[in-house]
Amino acid sequence: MKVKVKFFAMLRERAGTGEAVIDIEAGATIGALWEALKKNYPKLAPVETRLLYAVNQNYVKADHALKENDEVAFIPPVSGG
Amino acid sequence: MKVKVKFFAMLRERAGTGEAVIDIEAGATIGALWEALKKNYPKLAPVETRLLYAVNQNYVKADHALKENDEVAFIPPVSGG
Amino acid sequence: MFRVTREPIDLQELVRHVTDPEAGAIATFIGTTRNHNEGRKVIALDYDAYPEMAERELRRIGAEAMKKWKIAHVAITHRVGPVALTEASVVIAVSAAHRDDAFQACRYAIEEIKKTVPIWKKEVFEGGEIWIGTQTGQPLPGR
Amino acid sequence: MFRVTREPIDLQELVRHVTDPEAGAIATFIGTTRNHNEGRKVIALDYDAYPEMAERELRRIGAEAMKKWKIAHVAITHRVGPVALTEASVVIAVSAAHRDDAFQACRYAIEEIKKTVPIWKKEVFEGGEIWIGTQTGQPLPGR
Repeated sequence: MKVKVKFFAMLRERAGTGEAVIDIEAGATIGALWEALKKNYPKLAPVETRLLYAVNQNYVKADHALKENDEVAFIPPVSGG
Repeated sequence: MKVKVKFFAMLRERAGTGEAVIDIEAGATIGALWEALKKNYPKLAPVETRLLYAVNQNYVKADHALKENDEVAFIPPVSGG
Repeated sequence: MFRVTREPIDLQELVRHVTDPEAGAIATFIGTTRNHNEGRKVIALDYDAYPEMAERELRRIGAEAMKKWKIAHVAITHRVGPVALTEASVVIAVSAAHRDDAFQACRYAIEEIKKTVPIWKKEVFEGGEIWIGTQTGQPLPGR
Repeated sequence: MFRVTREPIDLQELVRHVTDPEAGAIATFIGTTRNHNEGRKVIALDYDAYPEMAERELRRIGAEAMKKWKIAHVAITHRVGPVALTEASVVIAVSAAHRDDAFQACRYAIEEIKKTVPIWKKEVFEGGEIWIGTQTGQPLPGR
């Protein structure tokens, strides 16, 4: 299945893009997607900061199972304000 | 000696004026001036609210002795804001 | 900037006045005329003041806030005369390097204004008018 | 009104938005770009955001503030993109019948924004740039 991945801030710079469509096995968790992404985008691999996960603009846990066409985002520690 | 008296809010309405020059014996306290004013302005007599006293724009106590040309004000409970 | 004025208050002017590249936080408080008070339907407020002394007291409050918290600037303007519903009667702006100081000093300023600044609010309501504060016989802050 | 924008923030517009004849108190918070941070001389800030989710989170914060305090309206705007020194990156305005509620809800909103809203600040300083938050390895709020 295909999901849309969004990268922001440091991740955007390391991935070299703000958005990608990724093919992943049906039912994969968002945590598994991150592991897959680190192979597609090697510069993401050294990211040591803790990430939060969002699907369709809501925070979810790492074991959240993805669905076709989900909008997935990896959220580094926020620093707005 | 002469002092300048200022009336505000409810006192202004009761005195019928915002300002008056009052002749009072030298060295009179501001408390004594208030007693004298109640005779000059009978409508001030029934004022039961607590008043603060100010001389030359600083709060003072009732026993503060006045000097020639002082600017004296009687301050009803404030309600700005 | 500590001011008593008969004109509408320009919030943006106060904020500009306290803006400082050293200070990343600005807290403001705006007191506006409300359409009800203690069960009365308020039509307008009309403020009287002892303007010279009120400005002096506002300045004193600003100086005390500077002593109590690490703030950069304070600006306070109080309007007098008639103030229509929803218009601002008082605006306070405080800037600080850190937001905690800005919030606390702003809060302090409005509390102090209500205690010591010689300004009086007459409430014009349906069926009458009343000088707020003076009618209640409430004790004044000790001095 | 909960908005993420690339344009300068219009404080007066937010205040107008929360102004209400039922509410006599408006508290605002303005976060501005400061010229120093942790010993670094800051030249500018540059914010990245996940705009749709950030607006959703701002709305959630506003709704939670409405539950926690007796407030009339909340408006929050966060700017993204480059923000020059002394310009506002975030403005919050809260109106309430009573000032205590307005102050507390305003304070709550800025604390929450810094915790959960997907917006990231890049600090451009003399000699480099850094994404604030991500470099520190500090733990995130538990979810």
